[in-house]
Amino acid sequence: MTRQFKWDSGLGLLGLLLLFVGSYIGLFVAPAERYMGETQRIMYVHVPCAWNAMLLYTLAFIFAIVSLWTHRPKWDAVTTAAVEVGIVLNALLLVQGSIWARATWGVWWDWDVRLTTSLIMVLLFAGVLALRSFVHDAGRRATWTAIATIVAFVDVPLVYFCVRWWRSLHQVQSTPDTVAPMMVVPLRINAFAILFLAIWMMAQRVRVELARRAQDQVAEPERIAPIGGSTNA
Amino acid sequence: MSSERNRRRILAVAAIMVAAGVLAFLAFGGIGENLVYYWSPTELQASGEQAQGATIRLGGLVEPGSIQHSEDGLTLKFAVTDGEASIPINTTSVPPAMFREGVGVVVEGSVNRAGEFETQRLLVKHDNQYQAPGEGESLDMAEMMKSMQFEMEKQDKEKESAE
Amino acid sequence: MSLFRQALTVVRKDLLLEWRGKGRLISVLLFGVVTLLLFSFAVGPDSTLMRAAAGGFLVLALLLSSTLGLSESFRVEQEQRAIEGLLLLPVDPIALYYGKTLSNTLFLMLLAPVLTPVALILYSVQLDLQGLAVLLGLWTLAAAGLSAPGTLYAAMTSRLQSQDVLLPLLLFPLVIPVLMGAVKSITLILTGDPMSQVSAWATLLASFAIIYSSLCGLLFPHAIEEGI
Amino acid sequence: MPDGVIVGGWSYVIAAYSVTAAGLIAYAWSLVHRRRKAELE
Repeated sequence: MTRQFKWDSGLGLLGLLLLFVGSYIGLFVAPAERYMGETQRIMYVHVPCAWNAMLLYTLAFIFAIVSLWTHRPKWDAVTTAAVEVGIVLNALLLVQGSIWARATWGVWWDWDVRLTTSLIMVLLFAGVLALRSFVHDAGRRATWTAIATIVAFVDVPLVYFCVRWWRSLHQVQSTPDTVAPMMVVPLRINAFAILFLAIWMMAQRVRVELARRAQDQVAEPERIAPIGGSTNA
Repeated sequence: MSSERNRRRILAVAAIMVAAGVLAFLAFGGIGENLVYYWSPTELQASGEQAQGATIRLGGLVEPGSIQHSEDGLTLKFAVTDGEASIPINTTSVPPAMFREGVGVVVEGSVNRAGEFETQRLLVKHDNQYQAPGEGESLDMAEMMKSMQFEMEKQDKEKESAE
Repeated sequence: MSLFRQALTVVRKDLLLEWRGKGRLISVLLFGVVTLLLFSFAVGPDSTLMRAAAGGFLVLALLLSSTLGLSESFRVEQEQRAIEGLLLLPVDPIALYYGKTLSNTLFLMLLAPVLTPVALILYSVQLDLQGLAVLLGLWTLAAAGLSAPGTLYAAMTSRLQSQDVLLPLLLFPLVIPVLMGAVKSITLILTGDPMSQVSAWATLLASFAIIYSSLCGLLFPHAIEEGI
Repeated sequence: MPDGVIVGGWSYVIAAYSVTAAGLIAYAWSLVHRRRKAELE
C-alpha cells in the first residue's frame, strides 16, 4: 500500500495549527473576564468541545439511520467513529466543566439539569460501544449499533435545550452579543480547530474499523466467539 | 407485501410523530416550571410554613447592601431577592470568590424556625455575559435578573392575569 | 389478524407461561424484598432519613428487579428456540414488541402489592388510601417506562453471553429520566408535596414512557431481523 | 482587592488545558496505534 499524503492528514494538521493559534490568542491576547478573571479562558476549550460533541452525536444519529436503511459497512464504520470521538470530547467537556465549576460556582459538581444530562449522554454512548464490543457477527453488530445510537440520541436535544426550558445553575447559551469581541475570536478559531481534529480522528477510526472488517472476512467467518470479547472497541 | 410495507411506513411515521410531539410537549408544555431546580424567593415565601425543614434550593440575586460578615468571620448573612420577595440567608460556608452584591446565587438548605434560610452549600451562578473588565461594569439588576430565568414565567403570569 | 389481536396473543402466551412456572415471579419478588431490606442498612437506623429515601429505594428495587425479569423474559424464548417459531408464524414483529412490553409491564406491576407494603413497613411511612392509589398509578407508569426500552434491549442482548452485564449498562442510563420522574413523584406522595409538583413529575415519567415505547417499537423489527 | 472577582486562577486554566491536551493526545495515539495494528496484520 502506497503511503501518499491523504486529505485527512492535511485537515488534522490544519486543526492542530488552529488549535495552537486559537489557544494562544485565548490564553495570552484575549482579556480576562471582568468577574471570572483568568478562569474564563477555560471557555475556549470547553465550549468548542461541547459544540463538537453535540455535532458528532447528531452526525452519528444520521449515520445510524442511514446504516440501518442501507446495511452498508461504511455507514456502520462512520457511525462508530462519530460516537467514539463524540465520547472523547464529551468526557473532556465534563472534566473541563468540573474544573471551571470549582472556580466559579464553588463546587466540582452539581446535579443541575445541564450537568446531569451531559453525564447521562456520555454513559449512553459509551454503552453503544460496549454493546459493539460484545457482538461478533458483523451484520448484527452494525444493526445493533445503529439502534442503540438512535435511542441514545433522545438525550442530545435535552442537553442542548434544557438550560432554556428549565431553571438551571448552568448559564444559557451565549451569543456573539453577550461575549466580548476579543473573546469571540479565539472561541471561533478553537471551534473550527476541534472540528477539524475531530474529523481527522473520525477518519482514522473509520480506517481502523474497515481494516478490521476486511481482516474478519479473511479469517474464517464461523470462528468461535472468545469469552469476554477480544474485539476491543 | 406492499400493503404490509405501507402499514409499516404509516406506523413508523406515527411513532416518530408521537415521540417528537411528546418531546415538544415536555419543552413547551410548561411542566418545566414545576420541575424547578431552584425556587424563587417569592415562591418560597408563598409556600409559608409548609417548606419549613425540607431540603430545598433557593435561587436569586444577592440583595445589595445586605452582606454581613460576623465579627469572628465564621458566619455570613445576606439576603436573596427576586425583586419582589427577599429571604434572609445564614451560612457558615466560605463563599466562592465571585460572591458579591447583585450576583445570582443558588443556595441549598432549609428554612429554620426563625424564617431564616440555613445553608452549607452556596453556589454562585454566572450569566451568559462574558465581558472584559471596564465594559458595562454598572450593577444592572434587571440584566442579572434575566439570568435567574424567573422572567419568562413572570411574563406568563402577567399574561394570565391580563386575560 | 390485526396487530392488536396479535399483541394480545403474545401477552396471553407470556402470562400463561408465567402462571405455569411461578418460579420466576416468586424469585424476582424475593429479590425485590431483599434489595429493600439491604437499602435500609444503607441509611442505618435513622428513621427520618429512611422516610425521605423511601421513594428512591422503592423505585430502585423495582429497577433492579426489572432487569432480572426482563432478561428472563427473552431467555425463555431462547431456550427451545421458541422465538424462531414465533417469527415463523405470521406474527408482526411490532405486535411481538408491544405484546412483550405489555407482559413485562404487567409482570412488574405484580411486584407492587408486595414491595409497597414491605417498603411502608420497613421505612415506617404512613400513607392514606388516596395516596396508595396515586402510588399504584405512578408504579404502573414506571413499569411501562422501564419495560419499553427494556424489552428492546433484552431482545438484543438475550443471545449474548454477557447479557447480565450489558443489559443494565445500556438500560440504566437510558431510564434515568423515568427513574427521576418516578422517584421524585413517589417521594412527594410519601413525604408530602408543599409545591404540588407531583403531577409535573408524573408527566415527565409518562412522557418518557411514551417516547420510549414509540421509538423502541419502531426499532424493534430491525433488531429482530438480524435474528435474536 | 476588588470584591466578587476571581483573582489569579491560572492553576484552573492550566489544569483544564492540560487535561484537554492529554486527552486528545492519548486518543490520537491510540487511533494511530490501532490503525497500524489493524492494517499490518
